[in-house]
Parts: sequence; structure tokens; C-alpha cells
Amino acid sequence: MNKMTKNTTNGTKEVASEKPDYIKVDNFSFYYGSAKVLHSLNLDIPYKKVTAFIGPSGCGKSTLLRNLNRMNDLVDGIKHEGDIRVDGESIYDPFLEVISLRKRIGMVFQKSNPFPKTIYENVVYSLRIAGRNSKSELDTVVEKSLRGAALWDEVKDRLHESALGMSGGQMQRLCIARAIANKPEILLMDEPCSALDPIATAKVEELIHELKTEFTIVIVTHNMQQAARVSDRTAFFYLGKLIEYDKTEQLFMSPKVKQTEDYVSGRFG
Amino acid sequence: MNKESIKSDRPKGEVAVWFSSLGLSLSLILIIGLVSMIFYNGILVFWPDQVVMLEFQKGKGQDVKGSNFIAGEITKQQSKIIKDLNVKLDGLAAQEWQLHVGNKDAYGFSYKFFDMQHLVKESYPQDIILAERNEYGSAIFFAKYLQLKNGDKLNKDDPKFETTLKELTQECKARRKDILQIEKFEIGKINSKIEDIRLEVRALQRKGSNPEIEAKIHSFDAEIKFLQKGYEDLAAKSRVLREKQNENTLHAEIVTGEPMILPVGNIYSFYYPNRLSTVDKISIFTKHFAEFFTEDPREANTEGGIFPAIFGTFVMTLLMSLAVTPFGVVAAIYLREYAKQGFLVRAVRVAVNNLAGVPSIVFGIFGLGFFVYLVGGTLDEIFFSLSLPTPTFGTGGIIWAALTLALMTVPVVIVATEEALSAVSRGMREGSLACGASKWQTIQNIILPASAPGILTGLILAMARGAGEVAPLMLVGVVKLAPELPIDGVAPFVHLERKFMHLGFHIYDLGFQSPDSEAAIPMVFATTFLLIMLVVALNLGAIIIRNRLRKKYQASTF
Amino acid sequence: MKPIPERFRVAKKTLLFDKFMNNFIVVGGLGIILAVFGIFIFILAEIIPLFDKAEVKQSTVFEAKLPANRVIGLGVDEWCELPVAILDDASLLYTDLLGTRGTFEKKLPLDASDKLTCVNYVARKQELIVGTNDGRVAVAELKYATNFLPSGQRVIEPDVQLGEMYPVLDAKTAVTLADFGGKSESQLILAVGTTNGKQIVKGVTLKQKRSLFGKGKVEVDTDYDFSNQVKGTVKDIDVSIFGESFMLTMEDGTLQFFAKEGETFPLRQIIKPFESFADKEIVKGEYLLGDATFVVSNKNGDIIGYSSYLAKGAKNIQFAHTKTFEKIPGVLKHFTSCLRNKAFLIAGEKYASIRYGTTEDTRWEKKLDFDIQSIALSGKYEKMLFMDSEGRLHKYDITDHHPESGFQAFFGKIWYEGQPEADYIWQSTGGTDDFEPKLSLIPLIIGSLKGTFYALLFAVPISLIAALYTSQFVTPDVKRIVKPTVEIMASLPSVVLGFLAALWLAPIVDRQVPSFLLMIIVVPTIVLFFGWLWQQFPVYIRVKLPVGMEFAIAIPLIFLGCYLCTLIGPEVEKIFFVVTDPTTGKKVADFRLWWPETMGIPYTQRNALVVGFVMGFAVIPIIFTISEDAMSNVPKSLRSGSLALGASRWQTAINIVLPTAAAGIFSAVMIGFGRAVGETMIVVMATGNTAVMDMNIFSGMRTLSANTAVEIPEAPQHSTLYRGLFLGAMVLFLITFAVNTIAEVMRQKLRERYKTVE
Amino acid sequence: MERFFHSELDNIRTDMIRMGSKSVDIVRLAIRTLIENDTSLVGEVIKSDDEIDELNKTIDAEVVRYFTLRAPVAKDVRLLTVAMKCSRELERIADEAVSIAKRARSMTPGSIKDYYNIPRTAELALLLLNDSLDAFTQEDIVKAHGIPQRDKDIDVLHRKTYNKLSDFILEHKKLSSDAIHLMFISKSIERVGDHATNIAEEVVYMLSGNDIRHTEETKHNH
Repeated sequence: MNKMTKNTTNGTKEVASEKPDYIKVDNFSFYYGSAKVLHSLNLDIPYKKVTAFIGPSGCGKSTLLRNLNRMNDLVDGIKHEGDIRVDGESIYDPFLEVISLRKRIGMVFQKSNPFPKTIYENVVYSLRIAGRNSKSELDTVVEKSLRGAALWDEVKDRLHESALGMSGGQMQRLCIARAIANKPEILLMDEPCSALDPIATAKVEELIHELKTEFTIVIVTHNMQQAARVSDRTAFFYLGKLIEYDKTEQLFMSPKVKQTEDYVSGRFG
Repeated sequence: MNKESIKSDRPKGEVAVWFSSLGLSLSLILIIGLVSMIFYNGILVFWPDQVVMLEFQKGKGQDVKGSNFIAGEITKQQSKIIKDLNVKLDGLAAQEWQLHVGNKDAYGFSYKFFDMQHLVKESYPQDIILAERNEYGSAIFFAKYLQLKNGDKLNKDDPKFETTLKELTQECKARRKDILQIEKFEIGKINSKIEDIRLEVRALQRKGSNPEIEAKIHSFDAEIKFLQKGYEDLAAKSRVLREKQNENTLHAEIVTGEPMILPVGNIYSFYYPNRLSTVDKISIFTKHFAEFFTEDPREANTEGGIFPAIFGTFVMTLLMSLAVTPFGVVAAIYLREYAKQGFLVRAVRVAVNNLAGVPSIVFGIFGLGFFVYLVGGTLDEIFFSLSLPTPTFGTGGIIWAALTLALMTVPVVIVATEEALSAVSRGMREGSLACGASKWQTIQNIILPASAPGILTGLILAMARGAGEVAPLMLVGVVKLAPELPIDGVAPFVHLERKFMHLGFHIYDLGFQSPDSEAAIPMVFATTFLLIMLVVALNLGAIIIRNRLRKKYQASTF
Repeated sequence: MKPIPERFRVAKKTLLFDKFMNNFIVVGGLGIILAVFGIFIFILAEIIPLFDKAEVKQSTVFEAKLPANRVIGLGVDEWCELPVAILDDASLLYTDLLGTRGTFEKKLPLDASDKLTCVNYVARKQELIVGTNDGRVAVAELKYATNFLPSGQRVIEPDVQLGEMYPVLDAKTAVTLADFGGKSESQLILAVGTTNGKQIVKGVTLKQKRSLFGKGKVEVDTDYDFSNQVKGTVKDIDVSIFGESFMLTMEDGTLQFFAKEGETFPLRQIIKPFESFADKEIVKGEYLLGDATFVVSNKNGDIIGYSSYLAKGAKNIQFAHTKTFEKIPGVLKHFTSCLRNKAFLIAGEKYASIRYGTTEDTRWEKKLDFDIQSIALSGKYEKMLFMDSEGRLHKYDITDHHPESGFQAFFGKIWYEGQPEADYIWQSTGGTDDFEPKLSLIPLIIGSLKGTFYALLFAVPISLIAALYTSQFVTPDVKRIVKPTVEIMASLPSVVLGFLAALWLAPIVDRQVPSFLLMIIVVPTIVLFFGWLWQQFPVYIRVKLPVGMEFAIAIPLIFLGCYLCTLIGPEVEKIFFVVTDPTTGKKVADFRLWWPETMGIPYTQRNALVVGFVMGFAVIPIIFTISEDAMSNVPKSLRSGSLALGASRWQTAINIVLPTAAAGIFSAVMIGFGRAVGETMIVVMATGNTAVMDMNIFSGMRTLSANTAVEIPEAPQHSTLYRGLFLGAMVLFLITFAVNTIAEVMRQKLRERYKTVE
Repeated sequence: MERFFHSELDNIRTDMIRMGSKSVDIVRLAIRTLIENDTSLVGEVIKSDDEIDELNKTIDAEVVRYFTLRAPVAKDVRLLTVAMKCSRELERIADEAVSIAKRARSMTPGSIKDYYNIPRTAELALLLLNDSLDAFTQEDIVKAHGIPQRDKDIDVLHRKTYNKLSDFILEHKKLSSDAIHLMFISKSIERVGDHATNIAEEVVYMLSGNDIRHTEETKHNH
């Protein structure tokens, strides 16, 4: 691990973000059919920081995350109010192509979902569908992404084998490599470690820690320790409402709201 | 412990378990027995049997044409069912044998049961010959001499007799091919040209009558005359060839003592059934087998091969698959990926599922009414009005058969495809979308490849069902004897409007419509054997793919 | 807006293609699904016309200025272009409805000396029978000749041929009523006159002599005097079209039926049609096409029909009241039967109606706004003509493609002509033009259900116990082989099974019916006995048989049982099934003869037993697979729970697994039912395809599906039969669809149930 | 596997070492104030004490933060608890040093020539403290184990000094207040030894997980 990151990690010496409101969730409400699942959320997510969403199941944290790249568009009967802006542009802009938005905002899912293709093809998928087929470009991207996902050394000799033969942690990191292949600006992670063993989890967390030098990362997690470990900001959701949003340290050491305190100290429910 | 409790130690209902095992055993016996029976009988058809000669007591009701001798291949040996209370028989006397006696022209039948009660002698003469003929099925006889066209006689004991006969039959075989070439293809070509001109003339006539048109019509006269001349030339040529076929004759005697004169051109092949070694038998068996696959049927389908039926089945199934795959897949993609999942889609899904259980005959009658009469009739009116009232598409044809079966099997493909699509995990879809793929790119690059084996399974099952189905085909274009194949060398090469032959219908037709059903049975068994092999192979393929698939899915989930 | 970096841009091509594919799939998918359900719509569209009534439109009114009060009858040509009005002096007034010929007269070439006392026009036969005052009768055929002008235009010309005058009554008696019927070999002229206040009924038969040069001369064969046989006063006479019988309508309201027997015409039957009605007088009576049904009406407008039939065991045909038609308002004045089917046109003062004989259906009725003086129905059943009191001709177009159909025709019990009783009968085609199609679908439905019943009778027990055994007692290794093997059964084409059933199994079963019946009892008994015996062995022997391998032992046991049965069968037959062979008179042991003799129902070689067995064979794998799945999917926890409480594996299977999987088993049986009901080839091949209404296991049947396959090639497009077969297909469609839907719903319920248990 | 936040533990350790060396310095400075009678050093001592207090707070905060965010276990927990406790000990040592320096400043210069065993005690105590901190830094469990025994020597010397100073007070009543100062200084030095011993015991705990406090082996004989 290089020394540079070591120094920046010290939470107490946090470097202020260039853009503290890079992603701006502005009075955002969301409905599944008639059920309101998000209630007027306001939230600023800083640039090149890790922001964690925590909260009990069904609190809306995943819903919010999946709204950031409009993954929820797939679901029937959805409706939203308010706005979400990324770098000042609304993601609901009717002139904005959602595909373009998703290219800009990569996503990693709870369950690793490598395609039943080779490792190589998995990584270059987003380039292929964009019609970028130059071999040399793809090769570069593969190496870069896999290195970025700390997977290069493990798989460089079997790039053309099926991705389904990898271990769970490797698969998840492959998914991360796939997500960063097109160099998105934002990386969404929906409980990326919930299906992984501790070692794999640790590896992914390390990766997140490194990736934040390049990407703005939003992570949903059930694991509070994880949120505490990897994030700079933490937002606590409960029943579709944002209860508290603060610097991670602040939120964990001395939360301002009792619900948060109860939740982080395990006295919840 | 007392005795009671020991007794009750035995688990309750074990006898019932034995009883329930009956169902499985019976099912297994039925399926395995049936398949092996068909296999045995189907293979046996090609095996050259010995020819037995039987002598009966005279005047006991076994005489054929006044003779108490008969010869033939034994096809069945069974004990008689004696209904009369006073008769008791045993041993050979209690049996009756069915013989394939051949010589249908002489006897009037080719299969007959003989009561063995009055048997005097059973023998296997070495000299007896079995010849497969062009007409009247095979002949079983003792040769006497060969009358050659130069007037020479070749006695049966002459060492050159067998080889000469063989050479001559070979010669005739080649000539037969020439005749076929002339009569079927060359004359056919001329006929189709004449037909074209006739249609053109009719088109002109329909325009009305003015001198210009009259002149045009007359201009065709010369052409027609030329063509007719060509026709006559060819006909004369084939007549000469046909005459040549009968130049040499084989003089023989059948077991009843009646003389028989066989033009060599009538003999397909011959052999001495009682002189055959095992190697000979195998070679004859192989020859029969190959003929079965490659030759056209003869003698109202009871002899020869079933090539047109194999080919028809193949082409029909292929066309059906071509139609059913895109339709089924598109419908399934719509249902699974596009339609709003709600009560309606659920209902549609149930309905589609149930459609797979709707009897095939319903699809058949629909195909007849819709495809043949409505669509075909309309096509005829628009494009082929000249040849009306002779229908072109407005009658059963391979395209309508394929489409009807496609409609019938489309639920199978839809259900299988939907299942395969739904087996592709949501994560895979989202993963692709999150990479910035469009919906179609996701379907094309991720979902379809992942569900391809499932779709393939469905398609194979559909093909198996389509290949084995007969009832709807009977309404929409299958025939017992199609003069022309649906694909041939005459432009436009693929003739979708043509009627065709089909293995399944061949079975039905041979078994039920042929004038001599006993003579047809061997052929039916052979055809059945082939059809079953085809269908079972397809199904096994589907099962294997399905199992592979299951394993693969299991491996990828953790 | 900030420019989007290159790598985030989406190619226009991608977007366009995506949009295209999305639309394509939505449109295509919807289209395909709609098309698939279009089958239903199409079939429905084909059958709806069956239930249409006749559509009648007035086309023209022609000022023919006919002498209405002198017209005794109206005749028409096939196309209703040149109707003829027959006047009371036998002169014919033709009216050209299309051309320019207007009304012109044509006289019969009669001698001037002939004084006509009777002019009778019989539309049904297109014959004009005239009688003279000196007791002679002549027959004129009012035919039409169709010529084509060079331009291709059709011109109808009258073609009237007057036959010879035959003396029927004596020379002093004037003919008051006369009729004629028959063809070359047997022809009958019947005439009625009055001498000295006594009514005389006489007839002559004519015979066409054969000669070497075609048809010979027609000569009088025999004279008959019926005067003494006739009871009462004759009001009207109708000689049947074949000349072999005639019907007298009497003043006293009876019908008297005479029919030829050898050389005589004895009185066969006196019918009192309106005996139980308020008015007993017959005002009109006439035959329908085919002359097997005689329709009469009384003053109250009641209309009933009598049909002839041959009672069982009787030698002579007789008439019975078979039809009752809807009453008309007022008195029936005019009656004309159709020349094409059993329809007839009736008219009162202003009221006119078309009825259909077979189904008693009123195809059309209307109160017209003129007085009807005469009526005619064109030969093609396309036009009809009314003459009003002003001598005008009113022409109507009839559109009635399927007069013989209707709900009653397909599902009702109908007393058809020639049948001894009302019945459900399917007989779509006959040898003659006047054949009455019998289109009841009921025997076909019964046939379908019969086949299905026997198939399920065989398949359900076997497949269910096989499924129970496979799912509960067999080891997974064995199951992996056994299950696909049984599933392969499902893929055997039905044509193969049909062929085996008909040409292989049926003869075998036929030879040894008792043996096969015995197997049903003997085989299970042997297996059960062995099972019981096995239980008596000590444990250390019993454990030698691996669990779930009972079926392997049962296989030889089954063979043993079958072999035993073939040995015992003939002996059993000799003891129990002995009858006298009717052909030889000897006592023989033959079940095939015994069954019809004892039970009174027929035995055929290709019977429900064989079909049931083979169709069962086709159904077994379906029921097996689905019910096996249902039983295997019973949550493990339930089974383990039961086993842990000390229940044996059988008790667990019966008490836990079966009830839990009941819905799945039910659905399996339903799907099996659906398959069997629609099975075509097996039935076509392995049954005699005779439509029957019984459940006799030793006779064949005709099912809806087989019927469709067999008859549709013979059915002209859009004919009643064609549409009737579509109706049959629709019934089949609905049955299977309903059954499958029930099954599917049950299956889904089961799935939910398992979910809650887990 | 080394995690990115493990470096935060190193920070704490470094802070501890820094604090330790500062404590050694402050004690030495205080003793020098006494021995060299250089009251000018008192100010320096007090300033150093403030720094040590600050370090104490920092370490506490860091430890708490680490506990909250990093969910430490095992060795890390021991390090953190030990760091927290030891920083407290060091802070006390610094307090003792301040007390020594202040008492030295209050004494009349030259009134009592003989400081008896105090220099020696101070030397031993400083040595002890140094070794304890070395044991922490070098993770030397053997060294740490030896320290409680050595503390007993300091105690003995202190008692001797104490007795002598008692006698001295009886003899020189005028100088009694200076003598009492000396007595307290000696006591403070002895306390430094005790704190150093405590640190050593914590180091043993940190390295081995065994708590050797209040066992026969380490029982202080007072």
C-alpha cells in the first residue's frame, strides 16, 4: 500500500472536498405505485469521497442509490418528486439520455453478476456496446481496470476463461473492474460485500478506499462497521426519511439524533 | 416383548409399497417393450429370411391354385386359438404359420396363414430364388432357363446363369434410371413449358380480343408445336428403352407348378435365400437398409424406400422451425421483458400454456380454414388467377403444413423461452444496464446468449412434436405419394406450395389406406422405427441439453 | 450544459436501433400473441353463421298483371328469372323478370276436345297434372332450358313437355283430383273423381319398357281401384316422388297412407294428426323433399310433421308424429317445399314464413303488406316469389346458407326421417340428394368422453401409483434414469401408437379377450401376494433388497402374471363364455360371440378396450410427470416430520404426501384428460369410427377429433358440414382449454401452498 | 493483510513513544532543578507538562476514534487500551515531575547539603521509566517482566531516605520544611518508579495478554 493514501486516511485530517455538493439530492420523494418510499430527502454528496448509506432493511437507502443512475426506471409504476442533480445537471432532464447517465454513473450490485462470458469480455463490455472495438484500446482498458480492481495479478493468465469460474470475491471485484472500465465519474455500490466472506470483503473495502482518489463513491451497506471503515460521510435512513447525515466519525461517535445513536449502538428496534 | 409387538415392528404398508411399484414397473415394461418391439420388427424387415417349402395333405383347405405345395418366408408362427370345445391339438398341429409367399400376380395374395395340422413335409430347397420385382412385389420361384435376346437359352445349371442374370439386372437398372430421367425430368420440363405458354395465352385472352392479341396468341403456336415435337421424340426414346427392358426373359416355375415368365427388366434384384451365408445376409441387409433410405417408394408404397417421406418430414420440420423460432422468441421476449407484469400478462401466460394442450386437430382445422382457404385462396386470386380454378396455394402445401405446425408448437417455444429468459438473473440484466447498455443491447448481448440453451431445448421439443404429428397435416397438405419433392433442381428450387410426404402420415396411409395391409406391415414397422428413432433422438437431445443447463445454472449460483 | 465527455456519449445508431427493436418486439410480440388467440376468433367466425337465421330481402315488385283469381300455382326456374303462373285452364303465363319478353302465354299442346276438369301443379316435382272430364290424366313437366347467347348472357326458355293422356278413371267420370309420381321403372298416376255421388279413387302404374335403343315407351302396367279401400272422402292426394306410395288427405281430418307391396297398394296406416288439437281438420298437407316427411296444417294454424320410418323388426314403413312447428297466425293457405333441402315456404293471408323440416326451426317469418295469392321457392333456395291479389309478382332474395343448422341440429335430440325414435345422431353425408344430414355433436362428444374415460381408467391408477412410488420410495440414482425413460413415452408420435393399436394390439387382444381381462386381476394379485410373502421373511433377508428396488422384482412378476393369463385365458373362456355359433350351430367358446349374445351390445375388434389401453399409454407419462413433480416437491420438512413421529414410509406417503400434493395430482389428471380428449390419430386408427352413444367397452366410438380428421377433407368450404366441423373443433378447444386452465390454476395454488409451508 | 486504517495504530504508537520520551525528559529536568538548584528550569518543566497533557488528550481521542470506527480486536484492542492507560501513567509521571520541580524551587538553596539517596533513587527511577518505555517501543516482554522487581530497590532507597530525613527533621527543626520537601520529592520519585512499573505491567499485558498486576510476583511491598 502506498504511503500517499496512508496519510490522507487519517480521518481527523480530512481534506475538504473540491465540490461538497457534487451530487445534490433536492427535496426528493419517491413512490412505488401508491406507496411513498422516500420522503423529501435533502442530501449533498461530496466529490471524490465515499458516502455510505446505512439503515435498517426497507429504509429506502437502496432505492435512493438505484435512483441515482435511474436503475429504478425498470420497475413498473414508479413516480418521483423533487430532483437529483449531478454536478449541477438534473438526472431527470428529459433531454438527458438515461444510457448516457448510466455510462457516467457506474454501479456494482449486491450479488456479483458477471456475464457468462470471458473475464476479458466482461471488462470490456461497456466499451463493446459503445462500439469501441479497437484491440489495443481494449487491452489497455482491461489491464487498467483489472489493476484498478486489484485483480490483475490474480487473473492476468486466464483473461479468456469464463468469468463464472472465479471465486465470489474475485467475481465482485471483476464487477467493479467492469464498472470502472469506462471510467465513470461516480460509482454506486449496492451492498457490494453482503455475499462475500470477510477476506473478500476486506479486499473490496481496500479497493473502495483506493478508488476514492478517482471516483465519487456512494455505497449502501448493512454493515455499520463497513460504513465506518470505508466512508467519509454517512447517511442514516429510517422509514424512507433521512434521519442524520454527517461526517462518518461524527455520526458514529456522537450522533445528534437518538434514533441514529440507537441504531449505531445496536439498541434499535 | 410379546408376539404382537414383534409383529407390529414390521413397518405398516410395505405390501402397499409393493403394489405401488407395479405402476412404475408396468410403465417401464410398456415403454421399453414397445420401443424394442418396434426396433426388432423394424430391423427385421431388412433381413433376408430363409424360404421354406411346405407340403400339405391334399384337399384339406390349404391348397393354393390346386397345389398342395407352397413356399415363402415365415412371418408369423402362432398357436391357433381353438374355439371349438371338442377339438384338442398340440405340437405343430396346434400352430398356424403366416408365410410371405410373394407371387402376388399368380396367387392373388402375398401373405397367408397356413394351418400346420395338415403339414406333410417342410423343406428348404437350395435352388429357390427370391426376386424383387418392379411390380406385384417379390417373386419366389425355381428358375428354369434364361431366354436371351439373341435366341440363346441359358440353363439354370449353367455356371454362367447366375452371373449373367446379375449382369442383366444391373444393365436394366441403369436403363431404368435413364427412363426415369427422360420420363420424369425431361418430359416434365417440356410439360411445364407448355403449361407456362398456356397460362400466358389465357392471360392474353382475358385481356379481351383484338387482332393484336390474336396475333400474339398465334405466335405461340409454333413454339408449342416445337415443344410437342420434343415431347414426342422423348416419348419415343423412352418407349424404345422400355422395350429393351423386356428383351431378355427368365423362365421359371413357381412351387405350385405353374410356369412363370419374368422379363429381366422387371427384376430389381434376386438371391437364393437358402444358400446365403451370414456375410451374404448382412450384405443384403445393408443393401435393403440403404435402399430404404434413398429410394422412392414402389407398389403403392409397400416396397422400395421412403426417401421422399424422410425428405418431406425434414423440409417440413425445418420450415416449421424457421417459422416458430422467431415468433416464439419474440413473443416470449415481449411477455417477459416488455409487457407490464400484471394480471393480464399472467392470464395470457396461462392461456399460452394451455394452448399447448389444445388438440392438434384443432390447429389442423384452423390451418385448413385460415391458411389454405383464406390466405392461400387470396394468394391464388392475386398472383395465380390464371391457373384458377386449379389452386396453387389454395390447397394443402408444405408451407401451410409448416405454418400450421408452427402455430401449434409456438406455445411450446414461448413457454420454454420464457422459462429460459426468467432463469437469467435480474442481476445480469441490471449489470448490463448499469454498464450503459440499452435495453435491446442487454437482450441481445446478455439475455439471449444466456437463455439460448433453454430456447434450443424448447425448439427441439417443438420439432419433436412437429415431426411426430400427423392429424393436422392430413388437413393441410400431406399426401400418400407426392410426385415431386418440395425442393428440387427446377427453378425456383423451393416449391412451398407443393404437397409432400411425411413419415407419420406414411405410417397411417400404409397401415390403413393401402389395399393390402398385410403386405404393408413390414414397411410400416420400418417407417415407424425410423420415426421413433428420430423423435426419441430429438427428445433425448432436449433432455440432455436441459440437464446440462441445470448443472450450469447450479454451478453459477453460490 | 456542459459538454458530455466522449466516453459517456451514446451513439445515435444505438439509440435508433434500440428504439426500433423495442417497438418491433412490442408490436411483434403482441401481434403474435393476438395471432395465436386469433385461432379462437377465426374458428368462432367460422361457426357463427351456423346460428344465423335466414336473411330475406325484397328485390323487385313486378307489375305482371296476372289474373290473380285464376292462378292455381306458381312455378319458377332455378334462378327465378322466368316464373310461370299456372291458370285454372292449364295455360301457362310466363313472366320475364329480367329481360324484355314481358308476360307471355304458353299453352299445353292439348287436343281441343280435352275438357280439363282438374289442373294440379306440384311444385315439388315441377309437374303439372291435368285431368279431363272423361277420366284421363296427363302429366306435363314444366322444365326450363338454359341457353347462352353469343355474348355469354343467359337466357331461360320454358321447356314444357306434355306426356301422354292415360285413362285412369272410366270415361264417364270427370277427374277432380290427380297426381303423379315416380321414375322410369315404377310410376303411378292417381286420380279421384265422382260418379253417382260416390267418390272413386283409381290409379294406374306405368312402366317404361326397356329397349336396346335407350329408353323405351312408357306403357300402362296395371290398373288399381282404391275406392273400396279408402275410408271417407278424399280431399287431396299426394303421390310420393318415387311412385311407390301415396298419401290421401281426408275430409274427416285423417291421413291415409298407401304403399306398394308387390303388385298391390294396400292401406298401411290411418293417421289422425290433429286428434289432440282443438281443430282436427286438415287444411293443407304436403311432402317435404325426399317424401319421407308429410307436413299438415289445420285451421288454427298448427303445423305438424309426420315422418316415415321402419320400426325395429317391422317389415313396412310407417309414419309417426315427429315434428311440431311453430303455429302460424291464421290459416295456412300456401305451402311449397324446397327442392334442395328440407325447408318449406308457407303462407297464410299475409303471413309468410320459411320453416326447416329437420330442426322444426323457423328460418324466417314476416307479415307482408299484400294479400298472398300464390307462392314459389326457387330451386336453389335463393329466391322466392309471391303473387298478390293484383297479379303483381314480389320477388325476395333469401340468404340462408345453413338452413339445416342451429342449436337444435347440433345439440338437440331430433327424430330424423327413417329413425324409429328421436335420437342424437351424427351422419353427415348420404347417398342421395334428398338425404337429411344428421349433425348432432352429442354422440361425438360422448365418443370423446368414452375414449377418454377408458384411457384414464387405465392410465390414472398406473401413472399415479408409479408417480407415488417414484417420488417416495425410489432412490435418486434410479429416479434419474427412470423418469426420463417414462417421459420418452410422451414423445412417441400418436400415429405410431395408433398403428400399433390397430394392426398389432387389436388382433392380439381379439384372439384372447379373456386372457386380457384376467390380467387386470391376476397381475396385481401376484405382485401383492409376493409383497406379502416378502414381508414374512425375516429382516436379515429383507434387507438384502435395496430400498426402492421393488419395481425391479415386480417386472418379472408381471411377465409371469401375463404368461399365466395367456395359459388360463382359453380355459376360462371354455368354462364361462360358451355360446352357440349362429353360423355353424356348434357350441363354441368365444368371448367375441358371447358378449353380444349375452349383453345385447355389439363386439368389435377395434374397441374401446384397445383404444383405452393405447391412449392410456399416451397419457401415462403426462400424468406421471406432473404428479411426480407435485409429490416430489412436497417440502422435505413435512415428510421428515412424519417419519420422525414413527410413521412408516407408506403411511407418510398416504397421509402426508398425497393430501399435500392433491391439487397437483388433480391438475395432472386434468391435463391427461385434456390430452386424451383431443387425441386424434390413435382414435382414427384404432376405432371403427362409428358414432355411438353407449359406453360399451367392446365397441368403438367416433370422437370429435377423429370426426374432424375424417370428415373435413370431404366437406366443401363454408358448407354446413364444414362449419359444423369447426363447431366440433371449437367444442374440443373449449373443453381442453377449460380443463387445462383449471389444471393450471390448481397448480399455481399448489405452488403457493408449498411456499407457505417452507 | 494490512488494512489502510492500520496506519492509524502506528500513529497512536508514535504518539505514545513521543509522550514517553517527553516524560523521561521532564523527570530528568525536574531532578536537575533539585540537584543543580536551577529554579529557572521549573518553567520549562511546566511547559513540558502541558505538552504531555495535550498528548495524553490526543492519544485518548485517537484511541476512542479507532474504537468507534475500526472495530479493533485482539492485539489492536490491547494496544489501544494500553496506550490509553499508559498515556495516563505518563501524564501522572509528568505531574510528579512538576511537583518535584516546584518543591525544589520552594526549598532554600543550600540549606540541606545531603540529599541522601535521592539522586540515586531518581537515577534508578529514570532508568526504570526508560526501560518500561523501551519495552513498549521494542515490544520487549522480557525487559518488561523484569521491571516490577527493580521497583522494589527504589522503594527501599526511598524508605531509607525517608528515615534519614525523619531523623534530620528531629535534629534540625529549622530546616524541617526543606526536609519535608525533600521527603515529598523522594516520594514523587518513588511514584515515578511505580508508574513506570505500571507501564511495564501494561506492556506485558499488551504483548502477552496476561494481566500481571497485583500478583505475587509484582506485589509492591508497601
